[in-house]
Amino acid sequence: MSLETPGVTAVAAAPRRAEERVSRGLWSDAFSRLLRNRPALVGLICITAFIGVAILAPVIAPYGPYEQRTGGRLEAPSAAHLFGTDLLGRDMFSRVLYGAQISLQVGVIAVLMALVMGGLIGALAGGLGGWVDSVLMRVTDVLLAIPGILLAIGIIAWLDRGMLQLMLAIAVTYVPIFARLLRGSILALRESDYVIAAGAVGASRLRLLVRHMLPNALTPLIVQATLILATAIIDIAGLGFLGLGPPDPRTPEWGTMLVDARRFLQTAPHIVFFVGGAIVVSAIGFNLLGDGLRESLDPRLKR
Amino acid sequence: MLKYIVRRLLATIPVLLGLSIVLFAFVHLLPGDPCTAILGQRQTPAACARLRENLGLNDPLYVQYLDYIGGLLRGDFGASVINSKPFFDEFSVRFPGTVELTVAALIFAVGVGIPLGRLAARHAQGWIDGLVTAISLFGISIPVFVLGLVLVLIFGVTLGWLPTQGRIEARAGFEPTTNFLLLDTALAGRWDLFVDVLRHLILPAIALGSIPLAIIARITRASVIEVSNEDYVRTARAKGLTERRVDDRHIMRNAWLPVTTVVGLQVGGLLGGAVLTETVFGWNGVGRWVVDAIGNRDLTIVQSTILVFALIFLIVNLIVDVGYAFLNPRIRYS
Amino acid sequence: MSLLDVRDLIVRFRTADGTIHAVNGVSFELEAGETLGLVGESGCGKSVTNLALMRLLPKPAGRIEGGQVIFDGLDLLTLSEAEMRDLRGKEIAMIFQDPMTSLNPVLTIEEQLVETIRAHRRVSKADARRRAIALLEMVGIPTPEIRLRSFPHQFSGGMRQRVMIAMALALEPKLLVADEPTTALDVTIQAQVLDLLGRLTTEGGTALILITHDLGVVAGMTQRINVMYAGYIVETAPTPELFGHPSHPYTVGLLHSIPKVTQRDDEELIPIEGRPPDMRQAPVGCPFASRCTWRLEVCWTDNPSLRPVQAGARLVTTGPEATHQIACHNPPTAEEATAGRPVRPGFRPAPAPAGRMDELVLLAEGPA
Amino acid sequence: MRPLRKGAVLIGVLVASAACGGASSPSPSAVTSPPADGATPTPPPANQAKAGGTLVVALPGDITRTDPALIDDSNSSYVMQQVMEGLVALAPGSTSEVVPALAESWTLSPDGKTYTFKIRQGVKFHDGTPLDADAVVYNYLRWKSFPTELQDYSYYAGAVFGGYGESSNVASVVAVDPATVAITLKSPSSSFLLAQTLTVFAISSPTALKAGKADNTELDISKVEYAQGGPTAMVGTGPFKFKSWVVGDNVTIEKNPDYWNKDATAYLDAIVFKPVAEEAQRLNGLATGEIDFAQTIAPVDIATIRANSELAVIDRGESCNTMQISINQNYVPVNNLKIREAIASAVNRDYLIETFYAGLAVPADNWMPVNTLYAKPLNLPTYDPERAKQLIAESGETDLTIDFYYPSDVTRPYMPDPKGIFEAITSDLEAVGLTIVPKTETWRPDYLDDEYAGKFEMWLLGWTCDWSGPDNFLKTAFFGYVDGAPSTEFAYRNDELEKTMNDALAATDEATAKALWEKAQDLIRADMPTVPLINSTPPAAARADVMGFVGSGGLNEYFHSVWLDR
Repeated sequence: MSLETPGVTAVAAAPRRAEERVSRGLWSDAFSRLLRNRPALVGLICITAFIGVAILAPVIAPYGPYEQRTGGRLEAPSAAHLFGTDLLGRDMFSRVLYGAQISLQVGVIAVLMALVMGGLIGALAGGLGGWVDSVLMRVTDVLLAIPGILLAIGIIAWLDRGMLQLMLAIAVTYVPIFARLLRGSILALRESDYVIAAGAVGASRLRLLVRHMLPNALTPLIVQATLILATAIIDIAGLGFLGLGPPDPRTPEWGTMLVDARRFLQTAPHIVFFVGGAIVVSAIGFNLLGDGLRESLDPRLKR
Repeated sequence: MLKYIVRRLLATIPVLLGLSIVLFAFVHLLPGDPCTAILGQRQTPAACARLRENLGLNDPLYVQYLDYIGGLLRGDFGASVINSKPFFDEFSVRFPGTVELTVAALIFAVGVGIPLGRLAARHAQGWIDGLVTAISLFGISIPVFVLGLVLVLIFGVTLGWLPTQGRIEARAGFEPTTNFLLLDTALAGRWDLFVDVLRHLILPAIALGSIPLAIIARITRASVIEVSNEDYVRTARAKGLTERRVDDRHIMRNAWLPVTTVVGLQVGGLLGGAVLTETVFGWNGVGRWVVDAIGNRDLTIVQSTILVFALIFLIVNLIVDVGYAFLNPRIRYS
Repeated sequence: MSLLDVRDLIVRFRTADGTIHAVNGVSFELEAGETLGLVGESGCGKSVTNLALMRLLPKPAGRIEGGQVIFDGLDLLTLSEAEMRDLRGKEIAMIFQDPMTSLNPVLTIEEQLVETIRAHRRVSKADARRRAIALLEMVGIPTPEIRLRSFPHQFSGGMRQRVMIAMALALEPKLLVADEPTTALDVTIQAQVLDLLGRLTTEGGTALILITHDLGVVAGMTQRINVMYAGYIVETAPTPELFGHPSHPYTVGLLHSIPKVTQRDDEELIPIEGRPPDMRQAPVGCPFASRCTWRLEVCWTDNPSLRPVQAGARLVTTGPEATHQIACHNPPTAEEATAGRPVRPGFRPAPAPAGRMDELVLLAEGPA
Repeated sequence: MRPLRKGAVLIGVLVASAACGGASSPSPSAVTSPPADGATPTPPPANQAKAGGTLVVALPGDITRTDPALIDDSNSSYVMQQVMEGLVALAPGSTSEVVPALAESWTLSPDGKTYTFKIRQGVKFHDGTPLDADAVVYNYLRWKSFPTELQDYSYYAGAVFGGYGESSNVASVVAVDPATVAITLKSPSSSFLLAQTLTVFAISSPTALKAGKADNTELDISKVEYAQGGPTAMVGTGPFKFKSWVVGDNVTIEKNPDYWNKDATAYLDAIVFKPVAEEAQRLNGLATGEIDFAQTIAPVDIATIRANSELAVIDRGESCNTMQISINQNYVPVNNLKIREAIASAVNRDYLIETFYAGLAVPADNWMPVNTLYAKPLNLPTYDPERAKQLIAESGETDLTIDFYYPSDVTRPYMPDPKGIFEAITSDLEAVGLTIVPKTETWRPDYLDDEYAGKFEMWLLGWTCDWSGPDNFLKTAFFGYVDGAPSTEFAYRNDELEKTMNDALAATDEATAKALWEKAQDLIRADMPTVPLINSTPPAAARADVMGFVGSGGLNEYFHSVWLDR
């Protein structure tokens, strides 16, 4: 004898309004929420700038990334060279811009690789269960036990330096995170009413997984991927800093540039400042965006 | 409780096994001829034969693996390919440096991160909260090596307040015994050097601790806010307890639980970050050693370092989990 | 002078989504030893009212923006935090809905009981412990010496609520607020717990405010009932009077939406259509208007205040003789109250003005 | 570091031997100087020198072992030359002048085969063991008879002695009397005496060697305590004695108050050598005072150091190195002389010197520095991109793609910033139409191994002299045949050159030697097998109150004369 659920008595009234909600869709709904989230908006702006700069680097940059003697050695910032120049007289502004290209390219591909590998492991583990699950989860445990950067270092030591190796090394360190995340969502979804219902009407296991569970498990994956992009940018720079970055020394990779910049910490501290700043700003962007996405996509956080 | 610990221990075994297989493959399944891959052109027939013998490369793979495991169980972690020194000879000299650094960073991260998180939670949505959120955002977004360089430039080179490299004033000529310099200087009664060691620790610990600090502050804030909204906190207030008592006894006792787990997980990140921090600060630890070893393609050193770091990570998290169980009566009494 | 006198209490919540008008000028009184029921749908402000008088509103969102709460001659809203703390648990105690979550999971029952006692009385731990054992015995927990050392999760739900009651009564408070004390419990346990609660408050002369959405609970337990809707008290009457002569459309609706064991054929089960108003908007007109089948045009624009049902009756605010009051422009007649709908010939609920949601129309036009 | 590579054969007759070393003795003028003075002042008189204090020296890397016979790197050697002494030494500041050390004097038999050393008397090792002929013999026989297991680590002994045991060129080492040692070679080698100045031939206390399992019975080098920094490691006779080695952190040596040479007793109480791999860290450490003396600094930091009145740059005087673009003629198109000439014309050496060497270098006009004995100007091509383009056009080569290597993780005295230099050169080469594929490997072991094995087409490398003589550059470092055939490294075949150089080494009179060495230079110039770029003088830096240091282009520098003005 409960009065507590007026909604139940009002079922008949509900549909129209509910329809309105649904028609706006999960994504546009999330997007509008995202736009109302001020930090996330800042993140979105950072990221848009970052991606824009990466894509438009050839247009914006006043000089080519390899072009030497565009100015003097280790010049301080000026109108001609917004971020100053390095030892070889290369325009640091242009190099930082092109650096965004490298970071974005390596970062995105690495995270996609991790997403695919981790997703596959997670889907198999969560979808099939049983011994497959146990084995795959132990594999992720092993990967998790090795500190990320050491794992990446080890992989590069094993495979030698190279762009592809770099991406792979970064990717592998994130595989367990995605695998666990997807597995977790799938396990939760497996118990959900609609999946059970779909199973009851005879949908195959694969169909259940692909049609019913994956789309619903996607949201946390996207949030996580955004957050991990921030980490990936930092990790790429870290490997570059350790001298394990792209094999071509001229590549304007931020970490590699920092190694050079570091030598002039006293003479030309602005180089460390600008290169480091670029890393920090893009990482902050992805972090803010990731947090914002989480807040706007996670229905539990709806207020 | 005991059952829980045993179950937790048993669960570690397959991970250890997997780890050993991965690391075994790391050296024994190198692409190409192992002699060339490991020794490069230094290979003389004699050196190559020695290497093959040392690694047992002439045996079938499973025998090699069993030998490797057998060696590990006997405490034989292999020797440097470059100078034949047993792994632990040099590791034992370098490891204390890494331990001091990571522990200092962890203390910094926990010691500052938790109060910051509590502060933010208490003033949730206010400007203090915003500031803490900004700090932690910055903390997770700034790489250790960038922060390290900036700290060196400001507090070392420009202001001259703190040393920029190494673990102890070289001039002092202090002869360590255990290489845990804080311990050694204290045991020797050299409190001046003890302070000096602490001063050397400050900048690297801040650089290394910044990411965990940010993460810990975030999780503490979230956890405290979540617990603060729990009914039993309202109950505690309704009983007329002082705010302090509500905070310490009712909120923190519960908020600790997720925080401990996260702190445990930070150990992996700290050990990894130590590699970069030690490079920036010329810190004589395992991290810098392993970077050098990779430069030298001294794969057994890399292999065993990864193994030891992974073991530490597993052990720390085992301890944390047991501690968690101990803190949490729902697990303790089930 | 009454034990508790709440006057024009206004509580708002400032949230990211706007201001929530949780309590909009609530007044009521309570005598020592009296038992008052506070009934309404969830979100109607009944719990908030009581958290407000304990000054335990969630910070920083919840704020008391007006009114007075006089308890035992003290204006609670002007007390310092320390003075208020002294009152909590000692003079006014609370029991919450969910005994599963209202006890701290990492502390033993003993710790939680003893700290309550020692927060207000200078007694030794041993004395406090003896008192705790006596309290557990009082609420009917077997082998209390042993159970003291247990953690909450080692108790059943009913047992936990008994512990909560013991804790609330530990210092023999003058007022006990029980917020949905049995909602989370098994039906079979509910009666036991209610019985215990009733017995102990009566024996100790403790006044009781029983907050519930369950009319069945208040019927047997309380002397007087306040019906709340959207942050207003819409009807107040002694319990028998309220059940006998429900006079507000909402109360009528409530009574008709419950199946009764003694259901007569002419008493059909009529659900209350629609849902409570959006509390983020400052109310215009009667908050119940959009769901009300008795509404007049004026209901859309003017929010009626609480008035005696019998015009000109002497206003008694406490006790079994309290005046029956309602806040309604067009109260149902006794006949309509029995029928559960307007039976006046030709009466149609006034249509909603432009821009106002009309839950009744929605229903009428909705898919049959 | 003396990066003698495997197979680089030291044996050969050096005409410009110690006896007539005056010809090219570099001036030992490098001392610390406050920058304000500008000019290099003379070292202050010894009576002003203050005794005491601890000096912190930053080295580019850690030492590898503590047994002088089992090292082949410059960091170990730099530390050990403060502690250990051989029979003979290079004069401070010199790269070719042999002076007595533990041998008071020596004679060479007329057949050129037997060296007779008069051992200094009254000298005691740091462990109290007296130095006598037996002790010297013990050391020499140990080196001669290193077991196979240790031979990998004793490169110099094998190279200088021409093998081990029976196959060694050293026939016998005998104690004639307690103060006399006679070393007899199977065939004459005039480089033998100069080679004895290398730190690897320092004499250790036999007592310590035996106690430290360094008596050729322990075959596992990791268990040879004398080599692994055990308590009794590095026991020599020098002005400093070994105190401790914390791997990766520091090597500490302290004053030997009982040093036999009372004129060269150390002023300092102790020296702490710290491995500081990063140049930036060395600079920071100097600025904060954590480091007193940096053995090598990046020339680009000179401006910063000069701007700091508390610091001083130390110029090491004359160059004893050459940096070059190495080329392997097994590869197309670099096997084409016109391409090599084009490369030589394409590189802007002045820009490199200005950018990376802060002016402390000169463009190389030879494969050895100008001050080397018999070196003559060769009029190598200077920067002329137009000429380079024209040569490339004339070459007829269609595939102009070149794999070009640089070492990723080191700095060398002749190459302070390999990556930067590589980037600048690459840009120059691309400007004239060559297609460069950038490649990199880590210095040890990959880079040195792979370039030597002939895996590189074109790469950056240089040579710091062991001593200043044409053989050390032209033959040992670069173009001498290995086992009678062109080296796998350069794949450069010129039989006439090989014969000329061998004849020059065998020549008995100076005029012939000069003529032959000049002919050799002309032969090399004609073929342009590699492209020499720069001769540099690697700078050191110190706190301004570090006094009395004498620098040397070959890094044979001794700290007993150093004192602190604080």
